[in-house]
Amino acid sequence: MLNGIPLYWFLLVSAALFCIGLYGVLARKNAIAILMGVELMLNAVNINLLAFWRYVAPNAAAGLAFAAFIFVIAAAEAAIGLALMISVYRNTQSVDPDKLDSMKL
Amino acid sequence: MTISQVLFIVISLVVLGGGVMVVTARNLFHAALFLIVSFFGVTGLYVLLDAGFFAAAQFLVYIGAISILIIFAVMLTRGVQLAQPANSQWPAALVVSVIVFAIMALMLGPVAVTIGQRQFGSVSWPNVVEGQPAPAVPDDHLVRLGQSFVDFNQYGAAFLLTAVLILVAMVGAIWVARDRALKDVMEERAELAAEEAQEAMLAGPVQQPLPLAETRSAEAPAASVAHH
Amino acid sequence: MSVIDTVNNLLKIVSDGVAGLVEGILGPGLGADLITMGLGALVLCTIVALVFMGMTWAERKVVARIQNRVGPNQAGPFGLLQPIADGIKMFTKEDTTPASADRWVYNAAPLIIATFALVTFAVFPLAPGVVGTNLNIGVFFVIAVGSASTVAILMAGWGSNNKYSLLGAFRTVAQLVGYEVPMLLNVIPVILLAGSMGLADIVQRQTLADGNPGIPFILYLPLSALAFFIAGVAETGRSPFDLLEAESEIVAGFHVEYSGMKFALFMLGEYVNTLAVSIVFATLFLGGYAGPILPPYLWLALKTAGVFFVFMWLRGTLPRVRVDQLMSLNWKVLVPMSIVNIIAVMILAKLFVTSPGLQAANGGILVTPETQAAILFVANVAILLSGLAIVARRARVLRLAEEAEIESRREANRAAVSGFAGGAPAR
Amino acid sequence: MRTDFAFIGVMLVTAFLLMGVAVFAASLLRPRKPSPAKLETYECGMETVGDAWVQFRVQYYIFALIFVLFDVGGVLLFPFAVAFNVVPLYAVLVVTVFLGILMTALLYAWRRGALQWD
Repeated sequence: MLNGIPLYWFLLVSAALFCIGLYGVLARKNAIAILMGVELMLNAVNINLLAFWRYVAPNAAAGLAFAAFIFVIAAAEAAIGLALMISVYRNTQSVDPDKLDSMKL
Repeated sequence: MTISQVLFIVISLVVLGGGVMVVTARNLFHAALFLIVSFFGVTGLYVLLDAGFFAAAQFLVYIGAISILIIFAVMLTRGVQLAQPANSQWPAALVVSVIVFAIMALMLGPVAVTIGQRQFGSVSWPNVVEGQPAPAVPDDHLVRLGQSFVDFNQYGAAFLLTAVLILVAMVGAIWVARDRALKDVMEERAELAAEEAQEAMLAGPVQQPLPLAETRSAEAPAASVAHH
Repeated sequence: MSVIDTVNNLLKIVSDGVAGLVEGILGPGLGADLITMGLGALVLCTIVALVFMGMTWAERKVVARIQNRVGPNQAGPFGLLQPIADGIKMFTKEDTTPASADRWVYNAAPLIIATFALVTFAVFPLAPGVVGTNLNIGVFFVIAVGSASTVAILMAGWGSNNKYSLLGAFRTVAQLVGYEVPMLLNVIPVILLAGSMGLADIVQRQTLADGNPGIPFILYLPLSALAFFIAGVAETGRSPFDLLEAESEIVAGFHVEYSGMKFALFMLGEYVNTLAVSIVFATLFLGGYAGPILPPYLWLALKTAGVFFVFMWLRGTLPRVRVDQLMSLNWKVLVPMSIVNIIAVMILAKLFVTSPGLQAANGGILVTPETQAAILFVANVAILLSGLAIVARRARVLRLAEEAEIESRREANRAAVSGFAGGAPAR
Repeated sequence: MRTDFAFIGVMLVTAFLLMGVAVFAASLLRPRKPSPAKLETYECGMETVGDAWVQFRVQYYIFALIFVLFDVGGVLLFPFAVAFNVVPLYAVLVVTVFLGILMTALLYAWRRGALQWD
């Protein structure tokens, strides 16, 4: 009983959130802001998974299990990505991905 | 309009508005706060989807943990106030994002559109009947989730791999973020090598000549540091 | 219905009566539900705010007694009106916002911390059937909402635009987030035994009933209870873990720049969080409202007051820990011990089952609940003692190594001095 | 499920409004005499130099990342804990292995000195 919310509402919101995240990843000048965009995209994915779990297969654990694994993946991604950025910052004093074009220090 | 629909629209506006502010804010700390607003909205969406456990987990993991990590990283890199929020290709990025959204909206939306021979939109998902309520959520869905985590016919292997992922992330992140910068390490190594070479020269007139590779490794980083 | 029943179910009768009254006036429907819920929320918030005032008085009085002082004694009998005087002062004190503050962030932080501290009270069962909402994920919800305070603290630190605030906020958050891990890990044994995350179910499991001896979980899991309590003290940032307010080191932590009502909201948040941790501890490990003779809500109040008394006791007696000790205690003692404890509880609870149904399903040895409690108690105490023994040995080894190092340095110094005396070049 | 959360939404709004009203009422009652000295950033009477940013230590980040990873690990244990009574005995082994890997991660951080605050 979702009281009149059709499935595609959730799908559209999740698609919009995904595209906002995509814009952030493509357009931002700061690597940490790019990682924020990635987090938005992962959230959009999770909304999708849970929406499909709720509407299509509430009796199966698949949607829930994948959503739970996405939490872990998001955490691992954030931890390593941000650690990389901090390391890059300490070596080059900048987190502008445009300037990170040399393989050597 | 039912109350659920009103709530959905309000929450969606919070989620999307927060998201837009995240990708446009000039101040990175504010961007991180808007990210939290967006996460909080997603919590509301999970509640509307009857996934209470995931709403609380979203709160705990994203708002209580990942956003803290992001704010710490913002503070550590000193890039809080950006001179310009976007890079030079932002119009192209905007166009790409809008096109991707248009395609997704076309495919997922309720309106059937025929382009050429193919029909897009108005997809019929299994178990989803227009105008009918969604099937009920079983009360023991969390128990089923827990069972699936330890059942190797379901997600037992994935569950254990998750732990391995956590281990790998821990090792990698600590290795990358460790206290000394790579530059300092290489500088130190170069100094040590140079000292050794000097000692070797002083120690005796005829010893083995240093291999070429080692001399180079002793010189090159020092040179690049000087260049910086 | 007898008088005793009426007294025992007082809260239930009052809340049902109010709900019925509202429905009678407005007729059943969404409006009546919303107004009933709003009234309930208002009453809950008011009660918590009143308890907060009482707590400040009790804490000052008790800590004063522990330290051989009198405590507040001017405003009213026994200083009972002191919280009201404090309130008036907070309301009428000038509230300065530093000119360089990030205004929105600065003003939102105290509101957020106080709001989310109050929200946790929606899920605490106060008496049978009297609960804001009986969530099936109760204890997980409480821990999750409790983590919102870290964000508010970072906002306060950043919004004040003050070096001390920001540094204090960073320290506080590094401490708070660390202690969330043992908190999470130590409710898991309770959930394993109760089979549910709902707080009402957990209380039910500790209530005396047919086939249920009503043993509180602290007797099953003393180690979990101890670790949870230590983590709770650290989570609420109270002495001896009050590094965030170490006024001798970082002026006053993240809320240096706050004054007047906004400062009062931070205080409210801190005390309400303490109250919440006390109630959670009383519910998870002491049996919540379960108890003989007295009415249930009185039992919960007594148990919560007892836990809060231990909080005050610690504050009155223990010195503040060092920041490195704080981190070591968490990551090197509490977390490993909790993980070992979870494994032990899982294995023992699977091997020694209390219901024939479970035995038929999964095997294991059928024992009475008392025996199961005794087995788990012994295992918990064994883990605790062996953990403490390891810690003590490690500490001794470290101390000996340090002493040896000092001794050898002294030796080297002596050698160097005598070397100079002899005229030989020292290297 | 969703109706269970309705009260939490109401509680959130009520608590927020109540706190907002308290701050607003105080703003009506209290005196307001700003002066340049009052609006300065508090720094024990020193003139503030620069902004609030100081060089933070990487140690803060490392503690936060260890916390994040353990946090998500702990969250995954909750569904299992709820299902504990209905899972077979070997499930305990699976979760023991899971916790063992988490413990290895902790030991790695320990050996690398990442848990040392100095």
